[in-house]
Amino acid sequence: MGYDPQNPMKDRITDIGPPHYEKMFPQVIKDNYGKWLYHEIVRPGVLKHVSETGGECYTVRVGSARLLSIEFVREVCDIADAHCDGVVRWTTRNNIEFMVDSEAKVQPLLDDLASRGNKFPVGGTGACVSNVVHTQGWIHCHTPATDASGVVKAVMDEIFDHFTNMDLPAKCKLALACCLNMCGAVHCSDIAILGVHRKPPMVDHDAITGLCELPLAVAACPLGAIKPATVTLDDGKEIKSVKVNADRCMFCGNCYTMCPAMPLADPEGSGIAILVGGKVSNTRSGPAFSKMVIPFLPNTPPRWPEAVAAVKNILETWAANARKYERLGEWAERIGWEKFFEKCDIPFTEKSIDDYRLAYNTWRTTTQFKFTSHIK
Amino acid sequence: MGYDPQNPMKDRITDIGPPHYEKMFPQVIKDNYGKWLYHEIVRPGVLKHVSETGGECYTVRVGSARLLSIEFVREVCDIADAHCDGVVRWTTRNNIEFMVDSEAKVQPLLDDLASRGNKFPVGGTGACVSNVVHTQGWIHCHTPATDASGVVKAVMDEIFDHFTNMDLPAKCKLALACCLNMCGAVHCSDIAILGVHRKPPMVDHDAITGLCELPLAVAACPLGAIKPATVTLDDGKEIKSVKVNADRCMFCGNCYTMCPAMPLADPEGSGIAILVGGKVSNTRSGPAFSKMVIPFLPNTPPRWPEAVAAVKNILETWAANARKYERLGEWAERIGWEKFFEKCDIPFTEKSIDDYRLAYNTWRTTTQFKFTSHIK
Amino acid sequence: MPKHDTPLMDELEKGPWPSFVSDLKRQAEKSPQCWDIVGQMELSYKDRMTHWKHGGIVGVFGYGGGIVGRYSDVPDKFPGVAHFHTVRLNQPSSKFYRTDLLRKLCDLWEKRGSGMTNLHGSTGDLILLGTKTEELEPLFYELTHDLEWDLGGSGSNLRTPACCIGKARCEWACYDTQAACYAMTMKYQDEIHRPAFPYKFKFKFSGCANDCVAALARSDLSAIGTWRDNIRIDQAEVKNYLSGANKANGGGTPAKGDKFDIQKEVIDLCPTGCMWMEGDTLKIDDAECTRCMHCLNVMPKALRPGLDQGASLLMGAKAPILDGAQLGTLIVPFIKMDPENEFEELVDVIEKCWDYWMENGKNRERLGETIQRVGLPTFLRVMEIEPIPQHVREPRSNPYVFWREEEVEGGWQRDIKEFRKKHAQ
Amino acid sequence: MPKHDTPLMDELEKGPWPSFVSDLKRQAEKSPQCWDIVGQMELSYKDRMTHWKHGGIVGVFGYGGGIVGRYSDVPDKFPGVAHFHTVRLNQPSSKFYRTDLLRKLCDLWEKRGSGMTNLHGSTGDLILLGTKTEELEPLFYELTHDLEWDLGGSGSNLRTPACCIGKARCEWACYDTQAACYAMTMKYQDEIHRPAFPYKFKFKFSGCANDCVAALARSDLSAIGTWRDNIRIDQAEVKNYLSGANKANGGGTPAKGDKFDIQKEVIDLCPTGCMWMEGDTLKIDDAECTRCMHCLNVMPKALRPGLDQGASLLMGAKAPILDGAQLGTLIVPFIKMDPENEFEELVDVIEKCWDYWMENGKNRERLGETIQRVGLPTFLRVMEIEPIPQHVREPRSNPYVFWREEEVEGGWQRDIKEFRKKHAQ
Ligand code: SRM
Ligand code: SRM
Ligand code: SRM
Ligand code: SRM
Ligand code: SF4
Ligand code: SF4
Ligand code: SF4
Ligand code: SF4
Ligand code: SF4
Ligand code: SF4
Ligand code: SF4
Ligand code: SF4
Repeated sequence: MGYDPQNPMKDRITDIGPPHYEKMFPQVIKDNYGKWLYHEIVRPGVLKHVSETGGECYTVRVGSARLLSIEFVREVCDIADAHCDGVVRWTTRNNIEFMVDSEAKVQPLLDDLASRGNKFPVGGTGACVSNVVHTQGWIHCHTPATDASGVVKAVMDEIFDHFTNMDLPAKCKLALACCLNMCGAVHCSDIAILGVHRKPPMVDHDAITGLCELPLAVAACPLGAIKPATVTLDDGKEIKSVKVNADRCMFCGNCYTMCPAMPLADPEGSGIAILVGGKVSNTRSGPAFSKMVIPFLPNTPPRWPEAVAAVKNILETWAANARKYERLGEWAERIGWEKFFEKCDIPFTEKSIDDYRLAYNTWRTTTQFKFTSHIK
Repeated sequence: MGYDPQNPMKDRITDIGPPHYEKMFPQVIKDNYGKWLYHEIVRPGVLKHVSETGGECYTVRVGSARLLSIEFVREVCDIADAHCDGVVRWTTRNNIEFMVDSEAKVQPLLDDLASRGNKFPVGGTGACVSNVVHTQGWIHCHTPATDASGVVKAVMDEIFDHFTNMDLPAKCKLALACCLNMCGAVHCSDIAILGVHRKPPMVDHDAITGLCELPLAVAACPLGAIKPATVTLDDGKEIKSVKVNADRCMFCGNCYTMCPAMPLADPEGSGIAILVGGKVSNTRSGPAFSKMVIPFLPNTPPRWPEAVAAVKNILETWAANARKYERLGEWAERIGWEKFFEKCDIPFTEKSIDDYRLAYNTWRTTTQFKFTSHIK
Repeated sequence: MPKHDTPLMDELEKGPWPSFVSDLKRQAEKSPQCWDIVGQMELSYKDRMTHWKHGGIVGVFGYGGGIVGRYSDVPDKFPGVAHFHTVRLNQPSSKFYRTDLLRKLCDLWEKRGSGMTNLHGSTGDLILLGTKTEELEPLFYELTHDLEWDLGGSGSNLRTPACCIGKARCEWACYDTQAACYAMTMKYQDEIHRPAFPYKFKFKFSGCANDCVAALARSDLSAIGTWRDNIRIDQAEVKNYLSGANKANGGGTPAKGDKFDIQKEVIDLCPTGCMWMEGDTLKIDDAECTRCMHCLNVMPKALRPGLDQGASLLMGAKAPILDGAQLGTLIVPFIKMDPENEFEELVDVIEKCWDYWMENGKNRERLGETIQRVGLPTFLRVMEIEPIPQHVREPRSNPYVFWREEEVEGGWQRDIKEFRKKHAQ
Repeated sequence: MPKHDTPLMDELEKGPWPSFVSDLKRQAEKSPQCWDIVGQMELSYKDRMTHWKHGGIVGVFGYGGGIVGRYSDVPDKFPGVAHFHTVRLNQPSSKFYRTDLLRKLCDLWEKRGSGMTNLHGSTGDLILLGTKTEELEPLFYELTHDLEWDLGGSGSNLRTPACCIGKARCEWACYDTQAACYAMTMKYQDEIHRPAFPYKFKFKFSGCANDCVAALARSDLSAIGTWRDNIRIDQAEVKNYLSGANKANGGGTPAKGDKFDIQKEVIDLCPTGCMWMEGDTLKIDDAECTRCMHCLNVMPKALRPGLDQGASLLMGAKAPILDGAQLGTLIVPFIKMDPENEFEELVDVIEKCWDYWMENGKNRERLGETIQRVGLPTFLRVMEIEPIPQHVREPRSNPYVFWREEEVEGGWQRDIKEFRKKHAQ
């Protein structure tokens, strides 16, 4: 019984997968599986689903920091036990959903949640800002150009009211990724916060021999900026290493992913870019990539005021100007990106002009444009 | 006086440019230059321009074969002398315009033109098929994959009524280019006829030494399909030449442009592709490239029935289905290209799927599509 | 481990949004290594840099995925996080949990790890954040034996599939996303746990075109529910919207104007313009509808998906490293998704695709990059899928067609000497 | 030269469209070499192949352009076209001709060439089609001396600029296209006649966004007229459209429905949605207008371009060889086009661009390809043009930004040993 370090393969169980989802369902979900007729959002954070059986499911959605302790999870379990017959779920954007099977159970649940300080903010439904899909940052990853949890906390504190009130033209999906690997849906978000490097990798010649296969490091660079090189170490030893042609580097970090002896991160060099106007759903205009509108903001922990202000500004400007159901990118497309920059009062820089592989498709090849303050 | 072959540089005049345009103007144009107020199309082929001076200019536009003899040009001059105070002009699409300064002069001019057989078809204004912008073909060029003048004649004979009647939803601009060099605006036309090769170049080893610089021939190929090679001629002599990796060839013909010893053209291999939906004007939707909807039709002189039928079919289907002012590409975009293929009853082939440099941008990255007969 | 002085971290305890710092501190009372998490984060906040080293390869015997190795680059200062590996667990489809199971998991992680988690990772795994190498095997043993739960994917593996809530609580699911997600997770346990691919591969399942699991943006294969017959219209409920008895968008977009205007809010926003009113009857020309979901979203009580349901399969979505981001490309416009036959049609597509990609994909080349490299026509050919216009947004505009020799009358072999007889040099 | 038997050619004498074959035969009565043109064409129609050889380099002394060499590959059969070179002439701007000049040209070409022409070539030159090498110098002499007319461009030269009819007979011209075309043609005679570029270069001038010389599709530099104030509205004429007194589109699109519907035909088709009716008054929010010309085209009597006129400059359009076709990219959104100052602003842009391209363009690289290779940001920098959002349709979506060292605080030089002090390996 129990794990035996002397005999690790004894009784080994593998490939059993996750617990079966059906075993996890509350009764109201089991009874009405596939039978739902329609839903309503009775107030921000509270959904009502009605089934053809007459069954009803009320869902209370609460924001979560995603970086959760087991103490916190136990508290969630306590709540679910008290109100939801011992079931809780997480959404695809890291919110927590408590479900009850009658309207009468909603208010007690809300009261309980409200009684627990700021831990369970009810919201995140309908035309609000979503919780931020985000990544590890300085809490767990080796390649970040910025933190994740801290930036998200700073941003959400500032725009909190748009999480708890459905006062926007449409849903606004926020995401953060701490490096260009973009773990998350940053590349297709209404507003995305992206960690970016701006200094080419250093080469740790002393360590490279043991750490990397040089041909892989060389091949890692999509722009051929890395070449094999022979270098002389402090102790006079000649070794094979690599050198970086800094002028060709676009700071993608792929070399570091392949070779730990080539770190990029830097307190001044690394920071945040803001991308906007992406979308995943196929509604109306179809899925779209986020576009880079602010190429760089500094890392200013603990509260990242520049990034926070940038997100808030864009969010509020969109909210004040867009039409009903118009996602941020749909708005920008309708008014034209020159108007977007003007209305948001964001300085335009050459960095927003694509010069990568499919760049030509983004250049303006028509005389159709609007006169804005950009044209002197 | 006169050219002296013994002394070619004597009295040489160079760099004097064209005759000054102002010297070419008729009086009504001179008087109203920059003062025009509005125009009307009083009937197909007849424009009326009204100036703020009260001046009026009536223009009669006639189709032309573009390949013109001086006998024909002299006949044009006769007409211009008789009716237009000795001035005539050509349009940017190779039509001829006769201008008169009063309504009274229009009918006599029209009568004169009509009396000259089929040489002066009046039309080409407003919502009609344009004259075909075209190229040299077998009359003068060395790289064509099809003829120009003959195909144009065959097509225009068939859709002639749409040149003389404004019975289309909008303008329909036709173009033909006899090879991928695309001399003309084939790449941005409502309907384009394009000569295409489908066999890789032969290498004329016997001739290549004198005719080409081998490194240029090798460099000519955008896909690296041409490599230096040493070959043995019939007489046993070893020479440096090139060889072609046929599987990588996309038949662009650039190698032949750079090296006359690498001909591509072939009676079966070469033929015609049809591209549609391009446009140059910035009206409404802005300029757009033509898209390849029929990748190949055979060369069948003298009347190219396949190509003629294809053009006519697309033209008529568009005419029957589009909205007022809707150019062909605007129509196809609105209904979706799957519907275009279905409505025109054109078989879709993989050849219409882009796999070149910016291909990804043309693939469908949404679930939005229409169910057509293509989906079984 | 002692508490560190963390003025920067402490700042993040303020404000209305839940504070991960407060949460970390709360856990630290029970799991003292958490003080070192806070401490090292504080140092990162001061240095404006991560203090984690490039991950080493750690794992459990027989598995090539599921654990992400992680070591501190300041282990002397923060020994509690010297090792700080992540454990990824296959989450139950659509992430419902009974509390008894969750509590067991908490107990396990209290014993074997830092006590910190992510519910959930961006891919969908339940993530246990931070443990030592020596804890991995015991943890795995207890996880499988006591919780009957398994690890997720990492490395060049199939990653844990994910799905939207679908039929469990949504009226729009056009197929059973949980069933599909679970079936594929179980069928491909081997691919999840043992690296056999050129690079990672991700499945995601959304029940309709709203795509609530963002599949189209971030999965090598996404299945998005759709239908091929007509939208079901309840004209009585349409009238209730017109009268204001029903709230537009289920009440989800109250901000801009409250009086419902069906022309502005629905008909004008339909991307295909295929809707119109005849009196107070709503008409849809379904042949023109692209099932974008907008009208159903705005009038959930009146409009429902058709009954002939299935899914569209799109392939190749991925983040931008290195060729730029890709959205999924539509490969199979419509496929039946039948739990009864164990998703046979889907499985066929998956395996054909894998066979090709495993043979032809380069090292660290995602499926989408392979498709871009060989070209969509070639990919369709190997997938034995007939090319149809639905595969493209628009036909090609460049004229650079790759003809194959067998397609060209007379083949490619020609005799230059014959040619020269007719064409003098 | 004898008449050949040409059954295939003869087919093309039928039908309503003017027949080039009949025309060739007519000319052949006077210029017997034309029988050989028809004869060789007949052979091409039989062989389904061209019978022209790759053009050799021929020309007139001191010029590196204007003549395109051409030789038959069946000269024995058709000696009349053994040599068959093309002569390109600079056309007068917008192609008005006095008949006396044209007749002189006909006489010259009767004497010195085949008697066949193209009025005009696709670039815009007047083309004399087919003559012998030995005729070139005399022809050039007589052309310059007797007709005061010069050759056009070919090869890696500036090509003969072209323009729309503009102010000569169009109400919409926002600058003087003829003047601009002529001025540039004269200013750059040297560039037209002597190859000094990496590859060909084309100018085209359109007076408004209708772009009647198709500049945007096929010129390395296009100037398209536009305005920066408000569309002039004559409300009385608007009412005449509403009443049917004025014909929509000047009567040019009668086919589909004759009753004018301003909402459908104008307001709904405005790409920016910036028009609306207030009663029978038409309103335009000009700040949102992108001057696409649609509404002016439909209501020419009521709407006119604003008065603060100039042009947009777009660069880099070209045919697909080899990277794929390009449309012009907007480089200078608005520039004054002033004949009084000899188009100074335009000339500045042209010469800055040439300086850069001549230095940096590769052999046979069109400007558009150079811009693609170095990137639009770099091109704008060398052009000393401030990057503005008007340069793009949309901002980049990939995150691959090239920062320059001077833009990054602290520069790029870092000491790995310092780094290691804080971050253990
Ligand atoms: C719970 C969740 C599914 C899950 O399996 O967890 C979910 C649930 C619902 N979604 Fe969603 N969506 C969920 C993530 C998404 C995502 C994915 C994402 O955010 O990463 C998307 C695509 C995002 C994008 O387009 O960028 C998404 C796009 C939509 C849309 C389309 C909105 C649009 O117009 O573009 C709708 C329709 C609507 O709200 O009108 C929708 C509608 C709905 C409905 C109304 C479906 C229903 O009838 O039950 C649910 C409540 C919506 C609400 O909260 O306003 N859901 N929904 C996800 C909640 C995430 C969260 O905690 O915030
Ligand atoms: C004569 C000519 C200019 C010249 O310098 O020679 C010319 C003359 C006029 N054009 Fe044009 N266009 C001329 C080539 C073009 C071209 C270039 C081409 O065809 O290669 C274009 C752009 C083609 C494209 O978009 O693909 C062109 C796009 C237009 C448009 C835009 C139509 C649209 O909705 O897209 C208009 C506006 C209209 O007709 O409503 C226009 C309007 C006009 C007007 C009404 C301008 C005016 O007020 O005088 C003239 C008579 C139009 C008619 O015939 O219907 N013209 N026009 C050219 C006649 C060519 C021919 O012989 O057929
Ligand atoms: C944990 C997680 C972020 C999070 O906080 O949620 C994550 C963390 C890492 N990702 Fe990721 N990725 C995570 C979801 C994603 C996603 C989102 C998704 O799956 O929906 C993406 C974008 C979608 C995609 O796959 O393209 C993503 C795209 C990447 C990439 C770029 C891959 C590409 O082809 O472009 C890399 C780089 C690599 O593979 O070397 C990467 C690599 C990494 C590594 C392993 C770092 C590395 O360079 O080796 C990170 C380990 C961090 C750590 O120490 O904990 N991660 N990664 C997510 C996995 C949790 C889970 O299993 O649920
Ligand atoms: C005569 C003309 C076609 C016509 O029948 O009208 C023509 C004829 C030739 N063109 Fe052209 N081009 C002609 C206008 C064009 C245009 C249209 C335009 O200028 O508006 C284009 C597309 C626009 C552009 O420049 O991109 C054009 C794009 C080409 C190309 C491809 C260039 C590219 O960068 O993609 C080539 C190939 C080359 O330069 O080697 C080419 C090459 C040629 C050559 C010289 C053949 C060759 O491979 O060397 C042809 C000589 C034919 C002959 O023997 O008469 N021709 N060529 C046009 C010039 C007449 C004139 O001066 O008015
Ligand atoms: S986005 Fe980059 S830094 Fe952040 S978790 Fe993913 S790989 Fe790590
Ligand atoms: S960061 Fe990217 S571009 Fe720069 S050297 Fe490394 S791999 Fe190359
Ligand atoms: S399109 Fe090709 S074949 Fe035709 S004239 Fe131009 S270069 Fe010659
Ligand atoms: S035709 Fe084009 S692709 Fe083929 S060998 Fe010649 S240059 Fe290369
Ligand atoms: S994707 Fe569709 S079926 Fe799935 S939860 Fe979202 S709205 Fe419902
Ligand atoms: S689903 Fe979309 S396309 Fe279909 S009718 Fe509704 S709004 Fe129109
Ligand atoms: S481009 Fe504009 S100004 Fe020039 S002729 Fe055409 S409509 Fe008139
Ligand atoms: S010119 Fe075009 S954009 Fe401007 S008001 Fe008229 S139709 Fe609208």
